[in-house]
Parts: sequence; C-alpha cells; structure tokens
Amino acid sequence: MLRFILMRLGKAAIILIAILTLNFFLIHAAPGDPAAVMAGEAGAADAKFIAQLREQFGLDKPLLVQLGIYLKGVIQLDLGYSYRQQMPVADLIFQRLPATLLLTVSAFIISLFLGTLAGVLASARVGKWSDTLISSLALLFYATPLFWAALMAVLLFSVYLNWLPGFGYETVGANYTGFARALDIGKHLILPAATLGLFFMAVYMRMTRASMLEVSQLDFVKTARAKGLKPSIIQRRHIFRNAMLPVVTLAGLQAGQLVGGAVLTETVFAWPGIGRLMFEALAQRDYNLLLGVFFVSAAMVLLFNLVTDILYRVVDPRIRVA
Amino acid sequence: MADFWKRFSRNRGAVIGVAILVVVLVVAILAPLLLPQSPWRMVQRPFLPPFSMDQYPLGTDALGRDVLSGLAYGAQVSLLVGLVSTLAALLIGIPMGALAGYFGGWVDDALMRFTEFFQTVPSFALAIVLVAIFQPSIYSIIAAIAIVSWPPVARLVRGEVLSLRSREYVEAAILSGQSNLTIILRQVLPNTISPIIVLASLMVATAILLESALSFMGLGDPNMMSWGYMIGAARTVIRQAWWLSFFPGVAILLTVLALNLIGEGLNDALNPRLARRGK
Amino acid sequence: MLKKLVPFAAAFLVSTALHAEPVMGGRANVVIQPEPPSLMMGLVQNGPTQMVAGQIYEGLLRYDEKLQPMPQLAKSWEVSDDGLTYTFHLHDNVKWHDGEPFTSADVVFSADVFLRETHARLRTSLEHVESITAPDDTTVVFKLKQPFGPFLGIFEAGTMPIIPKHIYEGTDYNNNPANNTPIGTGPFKFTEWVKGSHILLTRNEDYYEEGKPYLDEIYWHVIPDAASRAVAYETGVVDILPGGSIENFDVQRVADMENTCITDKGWEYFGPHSWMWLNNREGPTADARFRQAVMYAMDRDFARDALWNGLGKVATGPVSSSTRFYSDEVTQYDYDPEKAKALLDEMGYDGETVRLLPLPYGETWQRWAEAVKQNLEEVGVNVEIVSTDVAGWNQKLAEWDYDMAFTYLYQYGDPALGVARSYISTNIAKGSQWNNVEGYENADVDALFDKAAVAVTDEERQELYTQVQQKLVDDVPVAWLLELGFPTIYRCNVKDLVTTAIGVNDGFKDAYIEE
Amino acid sequence: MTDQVLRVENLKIALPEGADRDFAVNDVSFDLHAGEILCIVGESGSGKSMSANAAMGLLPELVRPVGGRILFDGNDLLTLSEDEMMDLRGRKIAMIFQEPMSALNPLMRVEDQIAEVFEAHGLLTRKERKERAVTLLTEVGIPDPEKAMRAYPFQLSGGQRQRVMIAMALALEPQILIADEPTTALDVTTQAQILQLIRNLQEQRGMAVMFITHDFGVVAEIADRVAVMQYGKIVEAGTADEVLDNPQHAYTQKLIAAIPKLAAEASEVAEPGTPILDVAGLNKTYRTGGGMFGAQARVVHAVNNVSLTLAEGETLGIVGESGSGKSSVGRCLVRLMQPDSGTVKLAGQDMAHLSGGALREARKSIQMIFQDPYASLNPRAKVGRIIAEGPMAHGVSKREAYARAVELLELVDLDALSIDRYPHEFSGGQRQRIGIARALALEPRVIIADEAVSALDVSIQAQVLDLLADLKKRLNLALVFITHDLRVAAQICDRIAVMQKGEIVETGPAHAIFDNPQNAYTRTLIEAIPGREKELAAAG
Repeated sequence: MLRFILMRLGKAAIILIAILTLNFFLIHAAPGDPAAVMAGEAGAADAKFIAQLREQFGLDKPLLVQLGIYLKGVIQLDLGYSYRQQMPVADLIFQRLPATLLLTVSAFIISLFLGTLAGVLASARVGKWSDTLISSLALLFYATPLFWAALMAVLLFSVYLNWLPGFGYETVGANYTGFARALDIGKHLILPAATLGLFFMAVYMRMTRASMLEVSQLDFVKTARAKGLKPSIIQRRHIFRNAMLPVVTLAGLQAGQLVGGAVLTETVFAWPGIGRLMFEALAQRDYNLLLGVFFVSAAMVLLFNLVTDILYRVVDPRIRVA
Repeated sequence: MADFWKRFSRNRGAVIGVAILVVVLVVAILAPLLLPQSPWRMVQRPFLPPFSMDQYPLGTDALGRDVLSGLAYGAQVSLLVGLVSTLAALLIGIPMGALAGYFGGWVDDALMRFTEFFQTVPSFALAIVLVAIFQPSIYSIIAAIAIVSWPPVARLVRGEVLSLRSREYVEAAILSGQSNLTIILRQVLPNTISPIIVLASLMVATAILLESALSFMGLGDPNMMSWGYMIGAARTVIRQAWWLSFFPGVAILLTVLALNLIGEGLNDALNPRLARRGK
Repeated sequence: MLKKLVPFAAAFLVSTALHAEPVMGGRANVVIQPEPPSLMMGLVQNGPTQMVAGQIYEGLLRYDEKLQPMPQLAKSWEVSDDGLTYTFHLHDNVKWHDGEPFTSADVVFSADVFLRETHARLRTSLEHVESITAPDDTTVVFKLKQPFGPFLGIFEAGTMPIIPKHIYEGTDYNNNPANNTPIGTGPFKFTEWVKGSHILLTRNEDYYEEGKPYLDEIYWHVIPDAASRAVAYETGVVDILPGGSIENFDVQRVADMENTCITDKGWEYFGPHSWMWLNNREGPTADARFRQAVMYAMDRDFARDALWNGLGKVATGPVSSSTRFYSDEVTQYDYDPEKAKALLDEMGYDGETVRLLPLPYGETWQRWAEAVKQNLEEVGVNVEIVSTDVAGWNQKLAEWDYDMAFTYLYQYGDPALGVARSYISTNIAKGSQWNNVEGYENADVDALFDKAAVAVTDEERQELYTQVQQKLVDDVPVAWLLELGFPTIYRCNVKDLVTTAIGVNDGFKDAYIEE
Repeated sequence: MTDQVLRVENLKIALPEGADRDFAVNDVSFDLHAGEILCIVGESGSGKSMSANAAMGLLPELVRPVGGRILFDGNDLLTLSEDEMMDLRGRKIAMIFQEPMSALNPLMRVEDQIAEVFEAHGLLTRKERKERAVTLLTEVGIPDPEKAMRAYPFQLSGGQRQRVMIAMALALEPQILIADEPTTALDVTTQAQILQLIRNLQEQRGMAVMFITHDFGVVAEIADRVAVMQYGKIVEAGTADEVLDNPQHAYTQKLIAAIPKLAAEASEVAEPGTPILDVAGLNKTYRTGGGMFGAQARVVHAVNNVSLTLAEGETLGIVGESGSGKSSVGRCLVRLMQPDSGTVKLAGQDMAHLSGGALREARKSIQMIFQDPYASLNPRAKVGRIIAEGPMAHGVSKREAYARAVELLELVDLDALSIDRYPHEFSGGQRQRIGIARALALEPRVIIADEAVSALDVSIQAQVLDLLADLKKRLNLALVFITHDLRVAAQICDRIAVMQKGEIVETGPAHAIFDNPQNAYTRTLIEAIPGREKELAAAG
C-alpha cells in the first residue's frame, strides 16, 4: 500500500510539472504582460518605466530561463512572488483557500448526502410518482445554468425576500468575532453553497438511482432474496454498497475540483476564493499567481484521485489484490 | 430504424425534448424573418418592463434593445456553438480514443496520460484561461469548449474500442487480412456509434451551458448576441430589471433540458440493455 | 431617464449648502477599489494608491476646484517674472510620521533623485527643470530651462509626493522594507493593512495644521465586487463610495437613498476625458471625413443619459471644460446620422469593417461600445467589436493594432500636461498607450502646442490653445466622447469631503462627520 | 409416492408484451417428492427456469403467473404475501444459481453472507452463526474452511463459490432445494464434484431437489425423475431411466439423439495425409499487473512447449478445461497472439515469424471459426459484406466477392438472399453457419474452430457439427477443433490432444484416448463426463 502511494505520488509530481510547463507557455502566449498591465494602472508610463518593471519581475530573461527559474522554485515548494499584489503567491493562495474550501466542501457534502439519499429513495420507488418527481427535479437542476440559478436565488432570497445576504463572505466591517462571526459567515454561505450543490446533487441523484437499479438486477441480489432477507436489508447491505462504487468515483472527481471548480459561483456571489483569485490573476497577467492557482488546483485533483483510489481499495476488496 | 423510433417515442420525456428543441431550432432559423431588426438595435427606452408594450413583449434592456429579439438571435449562437464545439470535440476525442483502445500498449499509455493532463486542470478554469488568452471570439470559444470536452469522448471511445477490439468479429477481420485502418473504420467505430451519439447529445447541452457561462463571465464573442451574454449584461442591473436575466436563463434551461431528455431517450432507444426499468 | 435625475440636482444643492462648525472625531468607512498594489506613492501612482496614500503623503501644493494652487507643505511660493524661477517656502514645524523632522532636503531628494527614477509622468515635466536646490531648511528653488506654463500644476500629492529622504536615500527603492509601512507627512498615519480586507489609517496627532484633521480614523474597505459595494453602502457598512466604486447602473438607485449626497466634483485636476482612438494611419479611419462621420453618427447624449446617469458633459474637443484654457469656440458635432452618411458617401466608404476595441473596465464601457457600434452600423459603417482584457487592450494599443479604441485619460489641469501628449507628432512611438497613439501628424498643431507650453502669460496661452482646439476639432484625430462625471456618493452628514480638484484623494484632511 | 412436498398444478406464466410467445410456462403440472431429484430439462427458452423461479417467488419483473397453483405445505405459493414468502425462502425452499461468479455479493466476506441466512430468519446468536458457517463449509467440502470464511468471493474458484452457494442454501435445512443450472458454468471435473456433492447432501438430508438443466449428461448423472420441457410445456415426464432409455416424445428423442456419443469410432483415416501444419516448441506467457510503476507482475504460462502436427484432411481436437491454454494455442496458430517462442509451420512457412503483407498472405490459408455466434459477426454489417470483406481485402473485385459469398451461403445451407440481411435477423445456429462461410471465403487449407459449437443448444450443435464434418470432406480441409466438451471431441475428431496448465499431457487417436487413456488427468476428465457411466452401461 505504501509502495503504491509513493508510486502514485511520484507520478503525480511528474504530471504536475508537465501541467505547469504547459500552462507556463500558454499564459505567456497571452497578449500583454504584468508590467504593461501595471503601467496601465499607473495611468501613465514610458518605456523606461515598463522596462524597469520587467527587469524587476525577471521578465526580461529568455522564456526558457524564466521557466527554469520558476520550476526550480516550485520544486523547492516556492511558488514565487505575485507581481501585482507584492506578496508571496503561497500566502495569497492560503489566504483565499479557506473561503473556497468552506464553500465547496459544504456544497460537496450537502450534494453528496442529499443526492445519494434522493437517488436511493427514487430507486426504491421506481416508476411511482415520487420517483418521477425526484427524477424530474434532478433533471431540472441538472439543466439549470449554475450562474443563472445563483442570480435567481439572489433575486428571490436576497432582493425580494431579504432573508439572506446575496453577496460576499461576511458582513463587511461588522467585525464580528467568535460565534457571531461563524453565524454571519454561515448566513452568507447558504445561497452559494446551495446553488453550487444543486447541480451536483442532481448528478449524484441520477447516478445513484441508475446504479441502484442496475445493481438490483444482479444475480447476488437474487441470492439475497432467496435467503429470505428483508427488502430493506437487501437494499442497504447488498444493493447500496455495490451501487456506491461508481458514486465514489464521481465523488472523487468532484472532490478534486473543490479548489478550482467554483469560479462561477464565486463570481456571482463575490465570494473571495481561489476562483476569483485566478480570474484576477489572469486579467492582470500575474503569471506566478495564476500558475500557483493552477498548481494548487491540479495538486488537489491528483491528491483526490489518489484518495479515491485508496478509498476504492478499502470499499472494494477485489482491487486490494489485483 | 422504425424500431428505434418506436423505442424512442415510448419515452415521453424524449418526445417533449424533441418538441422543445424543434421550437428552438425553428426560432433560430427563422429569427431573421420573424424579427428582421438587429437584436443590437436600440429600439425603445431602456429598461422597458415586459408585457407593457405589445411590440416588445419581453421588454428592453439597459440600452433599450428588444429582449425577445435577443432571445431569438441568441438561439442561433447557442445552438451553433453547442453543435460545432461538440463536433470538434468528437473530432479530437474519437481518433484519440480509437487509437488508444485499438493499439493499446505504449500508444494507449501516452494518449491516456495526455488525456489525463486535460482532466487535471479544472475544466471551466481551463476554458476561461484559453478564451482569455486567445481573446474572446466565436472561434476561441468553440476551440476552448472543444478542448475541455474531448477527454470524456476519448475515454468513452477507448473503453468501447478496447472491448470491441477483442470481439471475435474484429479478430475475424484481422484474420481476413484487412488493414488496421479498415478495421477501425469499418468494424470497430460503427459499433461505438450508439454511446457516442448519446454522449454527443449530452455534450451539446454541456457546451451550451459552457458557452453561456463564458459569456456570463464577459468572455463571449462581443459581436454575437448570446443568452449567456444577456444574463451577464443583466447581472449588474438585476435589481432594476429582473426580466433581463430571467428570460434568457429560461431559454438556456429549456434547451439544455430538451437535449438531456433527448439524450436519455436516445440512450433508451440505442442501448436497450441499459434501458431503465419500469417500461 | 432624464426625469428620474431630478433628485440629483437636489442632492447637489444640499452638498454645497450650510457650513457649520467642524466636529472632531469619528471614523470614515470608505470603499477602495481595486485593492492598491502598494501604498508607497513614490513607487506606485495608480488610482487606489493615490486615494489612500493621498492622506499619508503630501505634495507642496494642492488645488481648488478652479485649479488654483493652495498651500500644503509649502505655505507660500513666488514665481520670477521671466517664469524661470519658482521658490517655495515650506512649513517649518512638519514632522514625518516616524518623528523625524521634514526639511527642504526631503523635497530635493524626492523631486530630483527618487521620483526622477520612479515616476514616469513627473519625469517628463521635470525635463524642463534645470536645477532643484535648497538654500535653507525651509526653502526650495526650482530653476527652469525655459518658461513652462503648467509648472505650478505639478505639485499635488499624486504628481510629486514628497517622500522621506532619511528612509530611502541610498537604498534599493523597490525592495525597501519600509514600503510596507509608508511614512509620510500627511494628516493620517498608516496603521494596518489586512490584505483582501481593509486598510486602516489613523489621525496624525502631530499634524502641522492646527486642529486638523477632524476624523479619528479612516477605514478603507476592500470589496472586490461592484454589487457588493453597493450593498455595503445600502446596509450602512460604508459611508463613502468614491467615483467608480459601483456600477453606473446602480448609481441612480443608491443616490435615491435617504441621507445620501452625490457629487461629481473633485475630479477637476484629472478632468477624465473619454474618446475613441481612431487609427489615422490606415483603413477608413485614415480619412478625416470618415472620422467626422463617426462624430456625427454617435448619439453621445444618449450614452451620457443611459450609461452615465446623465453625469458628465458631451466633450466638444480635446480639452476638458474643467481644464485650463478650454474653449468652446469650435465646430460642434451634434448627433446627425444624415450628415454622417453624406460624409461617408463623399469619401466613398466601401464597407470595410473597422475593428472597435472597448475599454475593458466593466459593463458600462462594454455597453457603450455596443451602442457606438450600433450608431455606426446605422449610418452604414461595418463594425466588429474586438473583445480583449486589460493586458490585451494595452498591447493592442501600444502596437497600434486597432481601428477604433475607447479610452479615457486624465488632463492634469493643463493642456501641456494632459492634452498635448495625445496629439503632437513627436509623441508618436510604439509601446505606450499614453502618447499620440492615433498617429496624427500636423506641424501646425505641433508648433502651437510647443509655443503654448512655454508662453509666459495666460492670455497668450489661451489664444494659442483656442487655435489648436479649433484645428483639432476640424481634423478629428480622435473621436471625443464625454467629459466623464465620476460621482462620489456619501452620507450627507459627511462634510467637506470634496473641496479640492482631486476630491477624495486628499479630501480627508478637511472632512468631518456631523452628528 | 404420495409424499410430495411441492405440487405444481396447471401453472401458467405470462411473458410481457412483445416477447416471442405469450406464455413462458403454459399449463405445466408436476410433483416434487421428498428425497428425490427431479430434473427439469430443456433447451434455452423452454421455460424451465421460469417454473423454478415461480416456486421461489423470484420471477423477473413483468413476468407473472396468470394461472394454476404451486402447493407447498398446504399453501398456494402464488397467493402468499411477500412477507410469507420471505419467511419460506431460505428456510423451507432454498435455491442455487448458474453463475457462481455473480451470485455472491463481491463486497462481503463469505462468513457474513452465510451468517446472513440465519440473520434473515432471526436465528442463532452472532457467534453461533459463525460456528455454523464453518460447519457448513466443512460439510460442502471446502478446504480450509476457517480461511474461506474470511475470504471475499473473488478469492475463491468457481467450484468453491458454488460450494459456498450450496452451503448457504443448506444452512437452514430446507425441504426443497432448487438448483438452476448449477454446474453449467463449471469445468467438467468440477461439475462432477458438485453433482456428487448435491447427490450426497440430498441423500443425507432427504431433501427434495428440483434440478434445472439443459444437459442430458447431467440428467443421467443425477436425476431420479425427469420432466422435459419445450416451448413452455412439459412434453414428457417419467423416471430417469424411462425417459433416457426409452423416450416417447419425438422432441425428447431428437434431443437425445443429438447428444454426441462418447464411443469414438475408430477413425478410418488409414494413412495420415501429408502434414500441413507443424507446430514445434510453442510458448506463451502472460504477465498480469506490473507495468512501469506497478507491483510484482504475475506470470502465467499459458502455452508451455506445445508441439503438434496436423495432416491434410485431418481433424485434431484440442481439449482441456478452462485455463488449460487450449484457446491460446489456437490463437497462436493464427497469430492473433504472438507466441514467445516456437514455430508454426503452415505448409512449410513459419507463421510465427511473419509480419505485414507476408502474414496477411499466409493467413489466407488458415482461418478461424469462433465460439460466440453473437460476438463473431459485426452487427452493423450485412452478411454479404461480412463474407466478402476478406477476399476484397486481398484484391478480389467486389462483384466477384459477393458472387462467391452467395455460393458460400448456399454451401452452408443458407438462403442466397441472406447477403442483404443483418446478423441479428438470424438464429444462433444460422449465425454460426455465416461464420463458417466467412472462414471459407478465403479458401483456407486449415480451419481453427475455437469452441465453435459450445454456445449452441444441443440440437443445433449436432447440425453444425454435421455441416463441419461434411465440409471438411468436401473441401479436404484440415481442422483444429478446440473444445472443452469431450463428447463433441469424440464425435468429430480423428486425433485428440489433451491440455492441462498449458501443456499437452496426452495425444493420440480419438478412440484410443477415450478407450484407453494413458494419462491420469485424461482419465479424470473422461470419468467426469456426465452421463458416461449410464451410456457405457447402456452400451455394455
């Protein structure tokens, strides 16, 4: 097992370096550079000023040398310095990470829990009106553009009903502490987490339902029935556990997107997370910062792929040996 | 074929889906006839609420442009982007998956590592970066959507080809002296068509969602009136004018819903072994 | 739309009426957008830096709404009759925030050494300066090579911030750790900066002007989303929304709130002037008739009313009406599509598509580009909007890769500082978007600008600038749009916030909050 | 015999709309007595499994009984509530299934799956359940039951899994055991063991067993009484001896006649023809797992130093159980698999070391017939194309190739019009004929038939075997016939090679192998053939 994990980590490191290299060239292919953007913000600049900035940022060196310097830093776990924010990239990312994780993890847990639950319920009542209702709702959520659902939620719950705050992470300047702050953040969290979770809930529901139905056709379920087991036990012990395998895979995939998958939601709800950081870094051609965000989100994907595989080995005995 | 239609039409959802899609298609095609004025034309006072003037039943936007006309022309863009980008993704994904699955070994390894690459970067983030880097235009948007959506195609085709590869009729074709290319094109790929069609119908839906999300982020083609653009432009005025974001959202929702229903219907009709119970 | 703007007028009245006795104490909650990259104004002079650091650092002078100089670090000044020698007498009881005394040596170091290296805009103006000397601790003398009309206009904090010599002399300016804890002479001291959240400035107890400032602290809120900023004001989290903080579409609604005042004053020094660069080198835009047609085709009143809440003015030419030496004795281009079509016919426009670059600064500009595109298409010009982000826009302009491109630039109070740069042929060079980007070449115009800059009397300068404005307006090197009105929105009990030509940027010195 | 425990009266089971007939089971009646094994035998689709499932109350959805009664303990099982049925299942009536691979929950340990039976009926404590499970596993003859308890199903062999299934079925000492083709998926030796086990347990406990099978050999081994089903009806019933020895109904007669006879006639091939295929020292190993980063690879020696010869006009049988490497040999011969070493000389040319065009050319002479009539024809190609493709790939014009395809179809007794139809329009036997026509299209000299009749019902099997024998004679083909079914081998082969674990353990003329096997494994194999003893007895 340890050997397996080490192998996978080694592989992940190679993929990460490759991704960074690819993205490095991609980003440098974009028009403009951070010096020009910052000069633009200054409202006036001459060639000397821009040249100064470029020298300061090391952008005057040949591209391959820049790549070498960057990768050397990454290998030493140094993600470099943000040009625009004048801060180490790692600090910036870690500042934003909690907000993103709070949002995505809560959406993830809600959607996984409710989605599977709904899927199990629907599969147990297949063909009945409650199944039709759940399935139709899931399809509806599945087809709804996330950002639009978010806007409509803001319109309804924030603008018209005024129940929940529609923007931001916490009440700005309120300076709550302790429990009051947690409550405040919690209130801000509801709408974004719900809209983000809605889509995945639909995905999990559909997958769980389909998987439950498929597994319930398998021979061992018939064996279980032949034993005289109660349907509820068959459902739980035989069908559900086997039906969860593909859901685990999907959950692993989604968990990998926890860092980078919420750009839209963060934009609509002005949630100060990694997604927005990426968008800002992109607009400002803040190369190091953008690569840093990619690094962290890709690392997250790889990490969760690994976690999923390990989890799979725990859940499915067949893989442990093969 | 008749059998296919029979099975397809047995799925009530799929029939509804086709009906909706046909309406959207007709609107998209006939938009220039029904609403000859450019959707960009400022025709009335800004922020005219819906249902207040017969001529502009869905009201006007921040510049006094007709929302209904925007919806009609937006259908063109959404469908165009959805179809073309899906096609492009298929053109990348099918050969990739076919080669990987058919030849196996290091070819498979190399191609699948390459595919993994694209799946490791969150796809929407990658799409944003691609469009931003190559500057928003209909071409860069289609390219970006295709680039982020081909990996599932490659994986699906690879899986199918891998299982078909060891089918006896493929081995028979090898024995009968057919070339690899002939075998891939004539024996293998035609039998992967059903799942590809199903996946493709869902991909069109996803592509429409992606396009609208990109437009919403301000990364749409500025010369094309698209639904995502309309919602994005309406976001800042959502408090003054709910209808500006509401109607295009409903349009996207219905179209995507229709495509998903059709996809399910196709799945039931083309892959009977996976058909849902309870029919 | 116009009718709805009436409450605005009332708001303007309120803001200028009633001057009561200032009240001590209180905190100002202000929005800052975007988060400044640094508060060291000697190194960074972008908008948000100027706004926050303008309370920390000071220049020798400040300017009133008519752009007349007022004392700041310099309590008085005189100009020699030949216009070549400027002598400034400094306050003698000024201390840096770290307690060190402020002297004329700081001024000489700032202007002659530090800013010459770091401040691109000032560097250009300082080319006219022969020497900067400090005869004694409270006197600084600038000697010019030849007369330079706008010279007295370059001493505000954003243009020539005075920075502490004892901290920066002999150091690597960019990497000086003191950059994170800026030390100035201004009415407020830097206290705390939590990135992504807020910047806190507190009252400078040792400020040299007796009794000032009135506020205890200024709390700058970093709120990265425009809609959230509007909400923050509505919910009372912030009390002051500097110009550009919220989307234009929200201005109306926010301004309609109770106890809310709005002003578009405080931008006179900058005179933000918007226009479309028209590429004079190639394509249809190389033809003056085409450029005139563009002027006639645009419905600029509509743009102002629909997009800018009716604030600002339709620009009549290259010089903003708030800038010195403005003249309205020029050809007027009213919205007249027929005239535009006639001009296009006359030049034989063949339908060649022109590429239009919107300014990538948010929704308003995007909509504006769409409106202009529509205006132009209605007179038969084919327009393709080329979408791009800030970096791409910068690059395209700097590389002259465009046909038409939105922009707005500051005028800094004087045509020699902020206007001539966009039209004189010596200023044509790739790589910058602040020079003569359109590629307009006219020897007469060059000569007039040159003469006007060094003319000694204002009358002489006015005469020359009027001529140059007339010539330019006839040639239409660029398509002028609006003198932008950036509304500052604030609670009406915040008094004396906007009293100078740079408004909020140095406004907290005099501001107080009425009970 | 009045002690019947189960009585089926006029059972009628309806199929859903659109099926090929209205009733899966139509007016079927039979009794099951205590202490007897009743075999219900029939070909696929005869309705035999449906009757069994109906007794368990485990009919597939949409298939429902519409008439008759199933009496057990004085109750009509068809009218019992689901709760009442639940109580009966496992306790009074137990069932085992065909596929031991899929009939066990892959995620549960064996002990938990057995314990579950007690749990379902609220019996015993947790600890007692474990103890009983060990006892049961011992009883069904699993080696090292303690270890097997902790195992997951995938860690057991097919036979062991079927034993676990039996252990579970017997846990509560039911009165009736329903066995639905329980040995069909097993190798012949394992099948013999399982049949023996069922017989023993049945005798010890005096259970009634309803045994569903398609294989008359199995019937001969195990049945006390037999009911033969066709198209949902019982066409004949009686004691095993009556039915097997003296079938009355034409269908039964036909079925029994179709069973390949074990007694291989001493082949008349007087002198062996010229050798056409000469295989020497063939080796092939598989590595599973491993790869660049993987763990220790497992090496399987699939083909171990195999040498064979095949003369013109001769039929060589390669027989063996699953995993013996017989299919790998076949695939190496046609180079669908690259052997690690050895030579495959086809008319003097070494197939094992050809590549590209030369290999394509050489393959014209050696073609293959495949096992699965459904997987061996491209479902999206018309029959004409399927047959003509080979010649066309070798440069024959389309017109000519199609004309030849028509001839070939006629040769295999199919309608010439078939060329314009798709494979799914044909039955399994017809498809296999198309496969044969395809193999013949390139005019090969050697044909490898890999389990070519294994998937067919016995009556169809006989027809295809006849066709092959006929074609072989007419076209002077040499045939390599790979099969697990010794009866089939006995019928068609001139010589037989027996394989075990990748090696050929014995080769010889067919009659010699059957009458006088030299190798111990060969003997085991032959003795395990179901129905052999009865057949020998009948013959003797």
